[in-house]
Amino acid sequence: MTRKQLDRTLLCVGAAVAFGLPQLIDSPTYLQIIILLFFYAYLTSAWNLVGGFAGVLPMGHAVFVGIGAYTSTVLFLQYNISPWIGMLAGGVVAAAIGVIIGKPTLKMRGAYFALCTIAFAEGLRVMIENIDMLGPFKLNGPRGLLIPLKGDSLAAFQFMHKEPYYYIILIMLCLVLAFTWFISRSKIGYYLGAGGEEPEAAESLGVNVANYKLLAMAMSCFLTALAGTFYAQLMLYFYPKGLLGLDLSFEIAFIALIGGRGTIAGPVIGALALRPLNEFTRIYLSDQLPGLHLVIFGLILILVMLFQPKGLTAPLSRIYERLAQAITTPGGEKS
Amino acid sequence: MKKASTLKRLSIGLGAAALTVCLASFAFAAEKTVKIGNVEPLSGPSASVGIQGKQAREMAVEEINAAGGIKSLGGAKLELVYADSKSDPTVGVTETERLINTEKVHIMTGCWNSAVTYPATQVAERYGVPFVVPVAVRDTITERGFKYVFRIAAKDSWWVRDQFRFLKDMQEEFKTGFKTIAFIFENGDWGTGFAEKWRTLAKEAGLQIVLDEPYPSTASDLTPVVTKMKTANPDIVLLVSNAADAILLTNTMAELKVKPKVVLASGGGHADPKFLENVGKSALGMFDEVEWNTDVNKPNAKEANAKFKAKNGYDLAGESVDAYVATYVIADALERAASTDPKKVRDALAATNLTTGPGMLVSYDGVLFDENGQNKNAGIVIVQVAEMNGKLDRVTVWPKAARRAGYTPVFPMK
Amino acid sequence: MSALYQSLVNGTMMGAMYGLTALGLTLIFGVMKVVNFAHGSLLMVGMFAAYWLLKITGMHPFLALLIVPPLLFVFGYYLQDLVIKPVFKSERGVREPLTVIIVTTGVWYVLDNLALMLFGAEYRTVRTAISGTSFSMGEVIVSWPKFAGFVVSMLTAVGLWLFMLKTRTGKALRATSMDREAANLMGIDQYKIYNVAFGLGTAIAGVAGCVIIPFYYVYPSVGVVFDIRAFIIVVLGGLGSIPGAILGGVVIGIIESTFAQFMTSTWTEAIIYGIFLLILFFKPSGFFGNKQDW
Amino acid sequence: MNILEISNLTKHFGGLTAVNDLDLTIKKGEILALIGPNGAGKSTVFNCVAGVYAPSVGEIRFKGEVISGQKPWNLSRRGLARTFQIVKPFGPKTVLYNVMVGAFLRTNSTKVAREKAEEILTILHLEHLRDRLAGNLTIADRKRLEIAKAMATDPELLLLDEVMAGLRPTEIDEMIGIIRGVRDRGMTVFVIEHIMRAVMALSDRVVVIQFGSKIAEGTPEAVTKDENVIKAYLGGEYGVSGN
Repeated sequence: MTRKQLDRTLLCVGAAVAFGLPQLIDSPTYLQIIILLFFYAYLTSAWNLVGGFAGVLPMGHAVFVGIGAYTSTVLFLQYNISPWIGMLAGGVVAAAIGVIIGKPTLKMRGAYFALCTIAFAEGLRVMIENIDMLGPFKLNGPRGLLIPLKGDSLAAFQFMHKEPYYYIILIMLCLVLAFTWFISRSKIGYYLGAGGEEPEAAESLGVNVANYKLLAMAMSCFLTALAGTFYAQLMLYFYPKGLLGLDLSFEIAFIALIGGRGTIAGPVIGALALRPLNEFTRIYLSDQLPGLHLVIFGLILILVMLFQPKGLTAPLSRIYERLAQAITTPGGEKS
Repeated sequence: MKKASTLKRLSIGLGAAALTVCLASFAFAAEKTVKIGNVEPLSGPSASVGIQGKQAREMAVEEINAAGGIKSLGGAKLELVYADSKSDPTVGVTETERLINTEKVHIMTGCWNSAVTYPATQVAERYGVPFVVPVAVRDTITERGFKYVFRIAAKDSWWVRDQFRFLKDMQEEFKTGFKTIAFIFENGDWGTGFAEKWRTLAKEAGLQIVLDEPYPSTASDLTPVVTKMKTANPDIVLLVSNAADAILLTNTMAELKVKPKVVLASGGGHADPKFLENVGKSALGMFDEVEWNTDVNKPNAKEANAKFKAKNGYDLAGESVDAYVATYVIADALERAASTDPKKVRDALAATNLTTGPGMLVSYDGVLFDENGQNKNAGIVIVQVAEMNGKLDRVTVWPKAARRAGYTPVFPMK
Repeated sequence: MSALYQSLVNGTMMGAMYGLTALGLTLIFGVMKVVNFAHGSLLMVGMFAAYWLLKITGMHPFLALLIVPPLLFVFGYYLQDLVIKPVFKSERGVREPLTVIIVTTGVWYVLDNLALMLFGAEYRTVRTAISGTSFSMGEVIVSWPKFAGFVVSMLTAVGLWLFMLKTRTGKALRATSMDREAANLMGIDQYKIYNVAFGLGTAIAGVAGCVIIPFYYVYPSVGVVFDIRAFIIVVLGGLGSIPGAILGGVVIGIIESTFAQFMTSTWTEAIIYGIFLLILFFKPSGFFGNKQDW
Repeated sequence: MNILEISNLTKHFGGLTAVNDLDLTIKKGEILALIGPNGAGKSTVFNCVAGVYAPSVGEIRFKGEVISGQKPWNLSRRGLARTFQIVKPFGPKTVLYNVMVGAFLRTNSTKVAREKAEEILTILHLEHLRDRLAGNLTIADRKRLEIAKAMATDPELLLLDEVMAGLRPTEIDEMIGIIRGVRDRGMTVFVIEHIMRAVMALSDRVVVIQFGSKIAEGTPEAVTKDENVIKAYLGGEYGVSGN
């Protein structure tokens, strides 16, 4: 077996397992946990376009999840527009806002950019909490929006069982992974990587760094907002403090950093590492000693950063390389 | 309780079939349990209330189990299975699904935050698992035509209605007339919900609204709000506050010597067991609307409170009493259903008419659900903070029938 | 009119204390170029330390100022030495120590939730000798605890400024903040200086804890209340600038207090974020910031 | 034909005049060296040409068109590339990646960019370092990488900013060979250099500036005999850099 064949086989096996999983798991709880895992992996992949490839550290990305959720839900509740269309609308709104906010801030150094995004996210949350009606749109202030139960309906993006949600987010995740894979291998990816590393040098090689960063921001915000609609339809309820708060923003960044910033697999590996940890420590420890699960979460975060500052993807891919070398036929293909 | 569940988990973890068989044979005789899923904020901003609710439920479950469990189920014991919502609806929904599907709880209760309870009850409804909501006051929780959702406490429109009834009654009784009113409320789900209804009721009562002020409940300084209150100089101030901001607001008002004729709070932070300890005499004279008060004239109220205080170091509060009552309501329904089948439990809950027993330490006569699952009887009392025998106390003043014997309210407050 | 004076006075006093909460953050950033996300948690530790000290001994809060900050200094010194330094070392040569930011966030989670485990979630206040007392200046009522907080904040800022200017350690701190490599070459142990900076930043959080506790309350996640505001203040004043932190704090305090007289206080919060973003767009280095830092 | 024409170039920084009324032309296919003592304004001239600074006064024409004040990324598209005195590799990326960034200027295809980059790596004897991280290279290799990145953009004019600094004598010889090779591929080369040996060996023509003004111009041999030049360099640099 050559290396390429091995990679492909593994990818196929992975995909088969992912697509077959709901047949094996009949517990909606575990399915929900996996759905949220995919949801986080998706968000982190979208984040990665800016936070990984373009080399800045956005710490307020939940805002764009919120914009997606609000846009599609308002359109659905007030104008009866299918959330599928609202999803795209939300993506466009988020991309536009991302560009407006990114234009002045993307020039900044990392710490400043991080603080800016936090302030923007918090500012927007506070504003939405103050606004009942935004022009003709009912945002309902701090109470948030509830999507009424419509039963199983593909057009209304609502299902009584978990499987459809599972497949929707799985496909979204696959698409976003393919997209980031494609970007990372294209001119845009190279230009983003160069601009994030040494902007001056990149500019001298013909890269309009600011524009490429804005492009990354627009793509990232667009994709992030799509997940916002998904979230709204999955939960059928959201409110500003929960959706736009810093917890979600921070978790996205953590997953990326623990998985490996700027790598394709990083978001998935990060989500695989953190989400179950997050869920199971909460499930099994929170009734024993409130807070203990978050202490453990924090400690793991510190330990990973101490021993694998580039994230878990780096050591895992080293292990994989070694294994692959042992398995594949030598000389089959130059690796 | 906790030990039992850990042991059980351990046995599963080891996969010791023999042990399971052994336990099962015991279980048949006496160890049958009914699992109650309980989603509460055990960490995060509302953890303090969540933990109080947990303690109250534990006390009720201990009492029920000590008294022989659910007799119609062969003395089955109640077992509480907790999940932490962190006050986050996403987590609340996920945890509700987990408790129902994985922990196989027979009945659900929680979640304190309206924002969490709202979607979590929707989950329970979808799976057809009864959900007893002790407190989460948002009206709409029991206004969606759900079959499996029951609420013990009053909903917020009732709270607001009673606040204005109280104001009217007291003005008549003490022959005063007020003209202006101010609303100060936390800018969350709860506060904004109250304020919306205040506006209409104030208009109906012919009161002029001189200040309508939401504030962020995580504010580090409420002096600006109190300064505004001082400028507006209202006769009546209505408040909705969480724990920390209630303390801050009361202290700041004392500091800036703002003294409206009536200050009426809406429970929550003002009813927190630690509130009086933290504000001292600054709270003297203020009124507070609560589900429950320690001086309520009911059998078991004093005993239960003493027991709770001995254990946890503070008094029972409205929220914890509701949690306590809810546990007794659940036990009562199980007893009558003589089954853990969710449909039967649901029907038994719907037919609840609980008027006696240790759980009924509430101010009202009994728990009786309407067709939406709202407790029709849920009542509210209004207390005044007063100095009794040199100690600050919360004295029930309204409804007049429930007023503590021998106490004359100070109205307007001085 | 009196409401306006009242707001100005109150805003200035609160603002100085906000500045104090931001001072440690700005100091640590100035020297280490790291945004310390655990800063709010350090403030929480300071508040709990002050709380327990005052609660148990019943001493005057001014006296606590002599005890809490040194304790916090030691705590911060070793926190940096044992937890943050190793990450720093592994990130040598990386343009921006973003991993360190994440580590400080981990520290935040650990500290906040350890406090939750140890002390429970409830809100705690302690009535000290000065709690609830006030004096009048014409129509304006001034709260003693806040006035004391204002004075202590100013003294701390001036003290820190003099320390940076006059002492050997202070000079070493400044040298490191200007140019790590050069300072290293001059024989300054970069990591030891980081320890000192972190210790000092934490000690200042301890000072803040002592002045806030007589009129505020403490609970495990109280840091978040001050955290975001401290971030805004340091950016406003210029990351790394001591006078900038105090000025930024006072500006925020006054906006918060006076604007609330014309609109609801929830909107003031939004306005503060708005002003913050405007500053970033038009003068990202803040009042006194160093342009190269952003 | 002149590929670059600088006329009356003046650049102020606050009160300081870094470049004063400078005229300079480079013919196509030429190697021109700009020399001068430290602080003479050489890098400022470079940065004005490369679009980092807009000139205060004066005009810069590239291939006959005015380019003063153009952004760097537009200039490189027109065929002007530069290296940095303090090298700026994309540290955590591979050598190949670094060069591909340059190659992407003329193509949108990753495949074409890779082939182009590999070709240039071969020319610069860097192909064995292809998969190494740029941040881990030696100084000499980093300098070569810097040239490789610039060359990958297919420039007509290459600005080299002290690419010899910090190199050992053998490495300098190698670098001289590389730059000659670059010229032989049809590029015009404009260098700033301190190492006089390299200047003598490389350049067709030398321009000497001091305090921002031109003091001499001509063949390397003529310039070294110029009295003003000797005076300007007196105090060591000429002597030292001769070794």
